[in-house]
Amino acid sequence: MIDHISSPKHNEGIWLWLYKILAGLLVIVVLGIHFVINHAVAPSGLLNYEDVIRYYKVPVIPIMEGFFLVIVVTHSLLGVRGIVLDMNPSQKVRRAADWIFTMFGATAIAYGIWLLVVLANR
Amino acid sequence: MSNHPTPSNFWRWFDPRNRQIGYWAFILNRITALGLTLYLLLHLIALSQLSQGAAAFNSFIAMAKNPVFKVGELLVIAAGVIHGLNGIRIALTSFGIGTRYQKQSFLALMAVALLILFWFGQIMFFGE
Amino acid sequence: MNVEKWKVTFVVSRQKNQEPRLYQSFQLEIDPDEYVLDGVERIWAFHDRSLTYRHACHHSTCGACGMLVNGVEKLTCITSIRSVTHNGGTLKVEPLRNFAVVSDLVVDMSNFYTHLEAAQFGQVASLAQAALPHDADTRSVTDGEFERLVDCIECGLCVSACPSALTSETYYGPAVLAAAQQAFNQSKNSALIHFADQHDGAWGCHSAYECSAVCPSNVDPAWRIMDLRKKTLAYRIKQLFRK
Amino acid sequence: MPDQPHAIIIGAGFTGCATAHDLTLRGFKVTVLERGEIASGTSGRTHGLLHSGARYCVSEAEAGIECIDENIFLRKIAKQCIEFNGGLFVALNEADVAYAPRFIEGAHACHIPVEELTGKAALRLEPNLNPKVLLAYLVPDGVFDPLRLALAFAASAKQRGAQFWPYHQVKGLVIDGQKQVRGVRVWDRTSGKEFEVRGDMLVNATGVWAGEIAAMGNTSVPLKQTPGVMVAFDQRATQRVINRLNEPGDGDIIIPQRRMAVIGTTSFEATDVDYIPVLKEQVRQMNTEAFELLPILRQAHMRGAYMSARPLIDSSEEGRSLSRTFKCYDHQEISGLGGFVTITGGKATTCRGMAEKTADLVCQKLGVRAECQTRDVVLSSYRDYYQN
Repeated sequence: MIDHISSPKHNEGIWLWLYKILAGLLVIVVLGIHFVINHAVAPSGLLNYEDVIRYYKVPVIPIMEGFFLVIVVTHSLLGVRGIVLDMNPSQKVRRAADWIFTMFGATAIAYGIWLLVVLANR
Repeated sequence: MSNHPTPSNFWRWFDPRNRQIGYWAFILNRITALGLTLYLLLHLIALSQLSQGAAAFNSFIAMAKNPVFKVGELLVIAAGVIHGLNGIRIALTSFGIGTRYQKQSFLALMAVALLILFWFGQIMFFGE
Repeated sequence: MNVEKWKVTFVVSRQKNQEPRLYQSFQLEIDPDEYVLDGVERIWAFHDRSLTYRHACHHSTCGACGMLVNGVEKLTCITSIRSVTHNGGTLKVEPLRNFAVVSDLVVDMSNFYTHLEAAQFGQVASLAQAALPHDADTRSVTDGEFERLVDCIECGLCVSACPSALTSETYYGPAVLAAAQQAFNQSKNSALIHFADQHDGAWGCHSAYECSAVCPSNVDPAWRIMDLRKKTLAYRIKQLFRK
Repeated sequence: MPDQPHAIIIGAGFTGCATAHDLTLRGFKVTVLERGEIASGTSGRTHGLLHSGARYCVSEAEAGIECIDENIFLRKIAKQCIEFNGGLFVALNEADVAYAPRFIEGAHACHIPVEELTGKAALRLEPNLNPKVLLAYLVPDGVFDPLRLALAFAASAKQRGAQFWPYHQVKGLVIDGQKQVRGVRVWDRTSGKEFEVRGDMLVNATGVWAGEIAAMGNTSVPLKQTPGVMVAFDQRATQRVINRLNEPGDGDIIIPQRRMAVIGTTSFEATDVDYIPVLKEQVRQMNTEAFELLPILRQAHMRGAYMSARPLIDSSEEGRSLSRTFKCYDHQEISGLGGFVTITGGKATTCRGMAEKTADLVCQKLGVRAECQTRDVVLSSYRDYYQN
């Protein structure tokens, strides 16, 4: 007998999956807004330092970019985690991978937000 | 190559031989997912130039204007558009919407993706 | 009566005692309206008695004879030779993928059957429950209450074609998830939601739709997996508000 | 005699699997040797009709009674793989109607419950019938999945310790100086190895191949190998089994199975039954007969055609009129060879009864006292066969 039938592995339940799908859809929405604003606020396309700094002076922009950062990073890491889960890793490998993904995601988000704060205050 | 399921078979995810449209969609989705994740990483690193002031960032942008970078950029846009449009399809079919028309919807969305890419290519290479 | 005969080279995967796979060719003169399984059986009967393959009903009700024919999953008992090769052509026969090979074309499906059993899937159901909602083929022929054997013949073609099943032996695979969907429709047993609600279950599917493409029996496993997702979501949301 | 007698069964068709189930219930150690997969011979290739017995009630009351008795047992113990929607015997012309009185009489004699219907009433039940239908009888026919029925018996036997060795072909018998069978020589087709299996009793349940095994012990079985063709169409045109109300003939039975309709069958004699090609002429003739019953099948798509060889007990008559009943042979009586019995003939529907008679004979020969229990023991899930 295979024991994983009697004890389901709760390595990806419905909520994480649903989050991944919704985050993906939100990425598309925010990316769309990003492009529109990008062209409205900074017609030249944010291709020099001064434009970027001016862009971040609009209060809603750092908030939107921060939100975008969070959903993009989590969506992509959950996706890569899904690929790792497809390889049927052992419990040990899975925990290690989860730890790496969490640390990586947290670092990326913290770093991104720090960058946003720095830019918004210039 | 093993006949029974094993992680080392992963390369066969990307083997489209004898498979149909839905499988092509799966392969494209997985490749673009991995590509975009890699890009996200590079993008975050590149943006650190912003924190180092005007000179650093502007010189980086100048470098990014050479054609090699532009092609790379177009690839990223392609990956984003394909992954995004196909993502909409997967999200909808996952909730049972249009599941029976997954082939048609994939082909239609990829046609849209091509149009969008032409538009981007036009702007990026001939726009200015 | 004149029977058309084709010269066809059957290239058959041979594998004994877990040794590496070899391909052996057999030249057959055969009526193209015979089925691929008939060709394999001819090889056993007239050329090589050591060839092993699974088969039973020869009319697509038992699901034993699934193989790869020219790289594509086929139920060989209903795949005519005419439909997969030409006169003077070759025909490659291999065991299903994503199962361990026992011998030649025979694969070990015990894991698959264990999962099907765990999905509490019965082979006999009422006409309405045996049919797909978007395919009313066998219903409404007559009035009254009838039962029939369900569409899934447990042949494993869908598992062979599934990319998620390539790398994970614990992934339930399309047939089992489709079975859970049907069992849930019948019993509304919430244990089946727990069964589906994990990466080895409904979330391990990556929507490649190959299962439905190769299914010889109108099960449409991909549609059923998506339906199972919807049902799981509905159940979990209801649970949230119940507490 | 050891504490637990060991029976070796050759053949994992219906009879072999059911006999394994019966003998394990009686406390035997059982080893089943099968040269192919479970039910890969005649058993797998039946059309899957769970006979009510009405087909044979006129020509052969004995077979009719066996069928109705076993029909009721199987519905109880093998419900998991049976569509039980009943069947109809349909009269399309005056000759068919003239057959009706004999049919009724036979059915009563075999205590098969039948219900008479007018043509109109029959059409209301099954609108796809030929509108010319004059008269019909409802009978308790059913349909089973062939492989799964065999597997269910095998699974039950396996759960009680029986060993199943598929892809193991018997190459010869091991016979001692007292003309007593002690075991068999087996060729494992998955590994190429040959070895011996020893037991207290050898049961030859190879059906249409029973003569080949018997010949290995220089003994024989009176058997005729009579194949017939079957065709599956991709439309479930009726819910009930449709039979022609007349003498058994070609294409006179149409069985709904899953989403198909399976037409059976023809009858001829063959000598080599390892490979029997489908004869197109027979298919055409049989289809013509069947389309009479269900004209709608003319538009249906042919899904598959296949041959299956019945093992019929030879009373030196022509194919169709051979006995549909089964026989259990003690080779001690035929040729003085001990420790060896053969079971053959019969129908899929009667496999449990065949197993009972065989196990009775095995017990009697070995002096084992044990009652048959298979009438009431519900079979294990067929999927359990694949669990180790």
